[in-house]
Amino acid sequence: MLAQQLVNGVTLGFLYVLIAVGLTMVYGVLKLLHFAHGVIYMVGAFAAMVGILYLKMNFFVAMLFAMAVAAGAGMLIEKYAYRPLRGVHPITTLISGIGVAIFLENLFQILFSSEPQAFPEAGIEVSIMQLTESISLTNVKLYIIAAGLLGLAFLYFFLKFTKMGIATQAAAQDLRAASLMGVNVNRVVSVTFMIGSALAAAAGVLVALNFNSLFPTMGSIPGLKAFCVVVLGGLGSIPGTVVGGLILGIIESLSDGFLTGMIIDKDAIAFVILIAILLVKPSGLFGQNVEKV
Amino acid sequence: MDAILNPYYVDIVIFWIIYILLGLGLNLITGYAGQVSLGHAAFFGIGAYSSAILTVTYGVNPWISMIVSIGITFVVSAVLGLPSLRVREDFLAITTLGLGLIVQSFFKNAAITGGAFGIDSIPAPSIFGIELKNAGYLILSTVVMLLAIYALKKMTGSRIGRAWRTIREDETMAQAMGIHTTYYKVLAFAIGGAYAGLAGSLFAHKVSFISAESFGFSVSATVLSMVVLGGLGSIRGTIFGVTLLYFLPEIFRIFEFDLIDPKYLDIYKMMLYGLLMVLVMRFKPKGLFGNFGIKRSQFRFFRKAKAKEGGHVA
Amino acid sequence: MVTLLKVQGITKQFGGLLAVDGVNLEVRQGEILGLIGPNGAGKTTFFNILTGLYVPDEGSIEFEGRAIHGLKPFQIANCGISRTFQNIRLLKEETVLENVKVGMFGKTSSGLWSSILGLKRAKEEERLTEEESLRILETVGLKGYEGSLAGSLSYGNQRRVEIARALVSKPKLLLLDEPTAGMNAEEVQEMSSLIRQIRKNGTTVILIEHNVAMVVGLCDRVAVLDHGIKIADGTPQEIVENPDVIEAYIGKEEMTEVV
Amino acid sequence: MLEVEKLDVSYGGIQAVRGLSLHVRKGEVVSLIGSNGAGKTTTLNAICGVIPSRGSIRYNGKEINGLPTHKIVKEGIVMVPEGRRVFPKLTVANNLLMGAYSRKISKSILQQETDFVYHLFPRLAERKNQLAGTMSGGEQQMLAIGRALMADPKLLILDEPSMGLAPIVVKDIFKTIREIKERGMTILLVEQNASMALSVADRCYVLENGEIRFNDTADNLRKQDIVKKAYLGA
Amino acid sequence: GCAGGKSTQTNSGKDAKDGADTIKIGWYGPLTGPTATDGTHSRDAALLAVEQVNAAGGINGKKVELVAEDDQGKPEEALKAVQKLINSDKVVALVGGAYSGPSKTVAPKVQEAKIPMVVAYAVHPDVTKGGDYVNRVIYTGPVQGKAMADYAVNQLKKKNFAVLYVEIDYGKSIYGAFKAEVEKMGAKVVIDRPFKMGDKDFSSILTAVKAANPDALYVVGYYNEASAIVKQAKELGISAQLLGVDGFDSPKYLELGKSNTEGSIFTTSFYTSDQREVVQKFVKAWSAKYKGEPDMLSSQSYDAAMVILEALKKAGSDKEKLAKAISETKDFEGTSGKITFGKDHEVIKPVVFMNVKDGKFQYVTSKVYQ
Ligand SMILES: Nc1ncnc2c1ncn2[C@@H]1O[C@H](COP(=O)(O)OP(=O)(O)OP(=O)(O)O)[C@@H](O)[C@H]1O
Ligand SMILES: Nc1ncnc2c1ncn2[C@@H]1O[C@H](COP(=O)(O)OP(=O)(O)OP(=O)(O)O)[C@@H](O)[C@H]1O
Ligand SMILES: [Mg+2]
Ligand SMILES: [Mg+2]
Repeated sequence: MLAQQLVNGVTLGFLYVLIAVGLTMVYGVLKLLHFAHGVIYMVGAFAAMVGILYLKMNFFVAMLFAMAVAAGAGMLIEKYAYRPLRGVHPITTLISGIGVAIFLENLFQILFSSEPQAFPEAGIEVSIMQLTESISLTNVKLYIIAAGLLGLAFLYFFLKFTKMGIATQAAAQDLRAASLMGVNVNRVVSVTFMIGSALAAAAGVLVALNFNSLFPTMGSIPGLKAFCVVVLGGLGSIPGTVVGGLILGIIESLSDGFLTGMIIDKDAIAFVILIAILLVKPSGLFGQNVEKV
Repeated sequence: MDAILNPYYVDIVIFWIIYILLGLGLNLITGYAGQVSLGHAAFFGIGAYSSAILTVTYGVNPWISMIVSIGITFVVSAVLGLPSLRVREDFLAITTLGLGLIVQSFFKNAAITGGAFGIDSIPAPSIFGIELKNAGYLILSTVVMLLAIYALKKMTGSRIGRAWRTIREDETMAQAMGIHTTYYKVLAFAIGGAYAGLAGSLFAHKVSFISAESFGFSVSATVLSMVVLGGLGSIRGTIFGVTLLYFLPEIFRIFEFDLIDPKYLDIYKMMLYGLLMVLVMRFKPKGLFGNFGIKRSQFRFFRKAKAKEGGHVA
Repeated sequence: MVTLLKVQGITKQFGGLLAVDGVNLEVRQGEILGLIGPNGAGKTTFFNILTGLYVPDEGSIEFEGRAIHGLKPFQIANCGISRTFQNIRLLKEETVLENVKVGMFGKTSSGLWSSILGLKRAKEEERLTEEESLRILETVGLKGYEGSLAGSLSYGNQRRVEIARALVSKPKLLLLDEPTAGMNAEEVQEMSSLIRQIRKNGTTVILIEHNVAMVVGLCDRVAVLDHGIKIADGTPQEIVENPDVIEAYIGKEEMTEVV
Repeated sequence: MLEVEKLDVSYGGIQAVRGLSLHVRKGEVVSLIGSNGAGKTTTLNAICGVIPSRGSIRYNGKEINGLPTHKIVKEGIVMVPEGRRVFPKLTVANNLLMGAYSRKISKSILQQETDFVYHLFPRLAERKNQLAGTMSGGEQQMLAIGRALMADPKLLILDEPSMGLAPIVVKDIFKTIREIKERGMTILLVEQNASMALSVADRCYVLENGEIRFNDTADNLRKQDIVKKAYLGA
Repeated sequence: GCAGGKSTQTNSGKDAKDGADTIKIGWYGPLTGPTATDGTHSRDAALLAVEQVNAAGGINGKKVELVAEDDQGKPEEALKAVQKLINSDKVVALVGGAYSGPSKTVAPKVQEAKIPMVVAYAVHPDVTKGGDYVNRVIYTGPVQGKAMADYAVNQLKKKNFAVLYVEIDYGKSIYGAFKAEVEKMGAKVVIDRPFKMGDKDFSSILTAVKAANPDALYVVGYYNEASAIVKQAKELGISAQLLGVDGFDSPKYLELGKSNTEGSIFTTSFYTSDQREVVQKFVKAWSAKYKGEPDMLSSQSYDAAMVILEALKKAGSDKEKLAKAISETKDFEGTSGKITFGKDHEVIKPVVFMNVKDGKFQYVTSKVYQ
């Protein structure tokens, strides 16, 4: 049973990683308290549903479509809700993001009702894979793990090796200096948002497929968990995101599997872990803390 | 007197006062001391549960339970605040959010809080044997609110207020200026928490039934929005922000709108709510009565500078 | 003269880098001590250690005979050591006066209750703080600026606010980290006389400066750091003639200009 | 090359620069001096489009007032800002890379230019992989200048490059400025160290209270009494 | 206080008398927030009931008007909503369309104001404890728990149960009664785990369940989580018989759980294929007005409103008489069964057992439990 629980934990962990990858871009790198990440994740899932149901796309086209829609949504949110707030206290971004989240969640309730819906048939059948006699896994979960790894690899490459990636970090640290280097700061931030949002959408689609359900408020808890993962790992650290997600997933699985009569439930445990780790390592597992006086 | 006052309107005002108290406490923590908190509902809940447990389980007089629960939240907020304050400042939003979830989860599972069943039949305080209801409770809440506002004004105008503002802007510098930053941060958490505890106590005795659902993240987020909308670091702002966001939904209840499909009325209401938050932030980023400094943030670009008259002689 | 500050074997390492390496230093009551050295020599780090912002890896610091290493920054500040920052750190959105008042924090003591209840003592203290701050602002040449927002001042004037804030508590020891950075020659002279004035009022000063002429003209004694190591310590004249110092810091041609 | 006419800048109602006009010819080193708060930084910021201003700023005949900063940089105007503003959490090497952001150049040229900067400031070469934010003030100043050079500026604007630098480094930096000048780069320099400034500058503007008090060639100014007293410390 | 109670009473008493040509009935429940769907269905059902009565000529010539208020699923909002309904709208009776927390909060106030209320689907035992003005048309949690225990042990011959219950009073109270009953009958619960509404991933809990090797898995919760649980249970290869509660009773359960729901058995009070006339009429009217099929909550709310309307016909709008008439409801043909209120103001009606067969809900059997 322990082995199966670990497998559960790892898959759950990668699910968190997948959701958190996009947030690593916006929150981890740009340091933007982007509370609407969960909403974009939801928008992505619905876009895929619309794509499959109404535009008759196949699953992979729908996935790309969802990523494109989410990228657009992310860009618009950044442009209209966050950009005017640059230079003001970050908390305003937080509030604006909460506002966007409330707005979109309710808009989607009008468009699609607040009821959970099944993810449309898209030719992806869930099949069960028996790893050993007592350990099993589904193919969709494998896709999630693969997508998580892929997203991370992409992010790593972008931040480490592309000029745009480095410019993103520079802009996050000093907008004015970045623009004095010839960086079109607005564009860089926009692109970062688009990538982050597209990744969120990919997560939304896969998770909706995995659980066969999507609904307008589906993003709120995953959004919070993603924050948890990003902070736990240390802002903007890619190994941190993986380790953070896995820690969360495994501990949640094990506590679900072996502990009963807990005074604190699963979602809260994630935060107990988070706070405990931050107390020991205030900048997160892989975060660096540089402040020179 | 109760006959004259429609209990519905009285209740509206009482819950408004409760939100103002919550807002004032949060404004102290976030607006004055600069410690972003997304877990304010936890302290609200601790106040409510303390009052409820003391009166229902231990049969303590409601007046005493109210006072004791302020004390309890003061201490508990300080203790709970401590670990969150040790972490990096930009993580505070997340750790306090977590703190809120942990505390709520405790309410939901612990035996002493009645677990999933909550606590009911919480008595209201009484004077000369008469239970304070509608009007009486209204007067009590109003007096409490005025005292709270007065105390906050005095505190923030003093040297302690100065210490808080310095910490808010630059902790390292504050330390070098001789300010015991941890102490003052914890103090802000404790006092802000006590305000929330007071609000919780008023809430419990008013509603008479409490359960964990009333103290969730959405309350924290709503109060934070109210405070930020009104303007961090401004008492007037808090009152205004609370009033705006609190009465917006209430207006939908008081007046009837024929124009929109009633089926979606409540959803439109929430959309408007969200939109309003975005718009106010966009056009008045410092809040409607904002007084909160531009933080040494990474995103300082076009700073709109305002200088008071009488400066620039050079 | 009485020893005010005694630093022994202070060492601080960042990663593999020894930023301050076994520095011994004695500062006497009432003197102006210059601290010079190439960029990255560890001067600011040394200040950060003195004020408790960094904890030294090794070594001890005694201030007025009392060990202060390991104390928290605010405790050290309240012992009577105040400082300015090389990278200006002001409350940019508050007035100049408010900024200076912050410096008085350790000198006042009224608590929560006396503030809430509006006790006389709290009011009295507040009045005193205000008076003192205005007086100091005049001393540093910022009279008339008290109502301006600190962030709206020019660089040089912001430095003056920093100094005023450090001075207002009448510290026993004042640490100035490049106070004249960004000032022109005339202003440097004003700053020199201001520092002399400060010393006259009984405050001991340690001054980090790159303006060698000013250091020579102002300081009683100069210590030189290089790569975290104290390479020289003596009168200004000895220092500027020390070949190591010339080599590491001043440069041969500049010597002629300075002397 | 650069012509500024009737420049006005105000911060929320307070005018920091009034009707300022100046010009810089190709290949010249022009210096701006003035006491604290005179408006030097403000002027430079206005030229780079960092703060909005009224008046005309022409660069090679083209009006650039109103263009966003990054476009101005693409035109070849590059500034080393006051207070250095290096990217604290990027390594030294990446800071330099950012300097070359708007240029499309091959890896080998990039390497060459980086090596040139390392040659100018060997300290930077030693600290290639250190995060810029942990460097000492002077080291950061070197990095800021190096970073600007990486952008291959046509017009280099320096705001107090010697601030916080050890004398020996100041000397180096002015030597470098002279070197770049000799290579034909145009430089607009704000500097408190007036004697140094006058030693490299061809011409000089003296600013007071947001206005040009007078301007002249460096040689002539050196002889003026007011300048001597106020800026040369004599 | 005495002063408050009295004056309110006279006040509203007077108003009701000169209340012109309409009779107002109040409804409160969640129209926004996480449980908005349920609340909306409940309100729609109450509205349907009122419209049907009006279409049939109203009550003694007077039209009935339903005033609905959102409680956002929060106790304090419910309090305000009910205060408004009572004091501003002067309703003569209330349909409680909210979950337990809000219902529990307002019940004492309603009792105090002496306004009759019929609770549609809140199951917390305390809701009706306050006095004689509050009745409930749904049986409390323990009834369902007992019923399922009886059926599972005696009919299905199951011995080892795994129980997953939602961590709110609904889940806890049903599970509590189930466990007691099962143990009384000599069977046992081998593993139990709480879960939260909104949980999605149950793989770890289910792995533990699988290890305990039960012969039946009783899920006490709503269709959302239930459908996820059946799906993931199948994916983990759990073959135990799935048992459930009325929270399953929604077409969504089938939609989200897909073929994994096949064979699950649950208790409820209402099923659309019930051939009784009331039910068929209700189903028809509902699909005509709102599309789709009504669910259990809609049926409960419809019945709650109908019980009030029926009593209004008999007793008129005097609140005291009305309350009495409601409490005396006997063998009323509701969509959720024949409704009778017991002494404790709780409903007595049969518990219905349903299963899923060929992707559809099917009636199995029904039985009255007390
Ligand atoms: N952000 C701002 N907001 C308001 N006023 C400002 C701002 N920045 C500068 N000022 C004002 O504009 C005037 C010119 O400032 P500027 O920074 O250009 O001076 P400077 O010549 O560069 O001085 P320094 O040598 O000290 O750097 C000053 O009076 C200053 O107070
Ligand atoms: N927090 C830190 N982390 C890593 N390295 C640091 C840190 N603080 C300082 N350093 C390094 O320690 C050395 C000394 O720095 P310090 O700031 O003390 O120099 P300084 O003597 O003040 O130089 P300057 O005259 O240029 O200001 C520098 O090489 C710097 O890079
Ligand atoms: Mg230094
Ligand atoms: Mg300047």
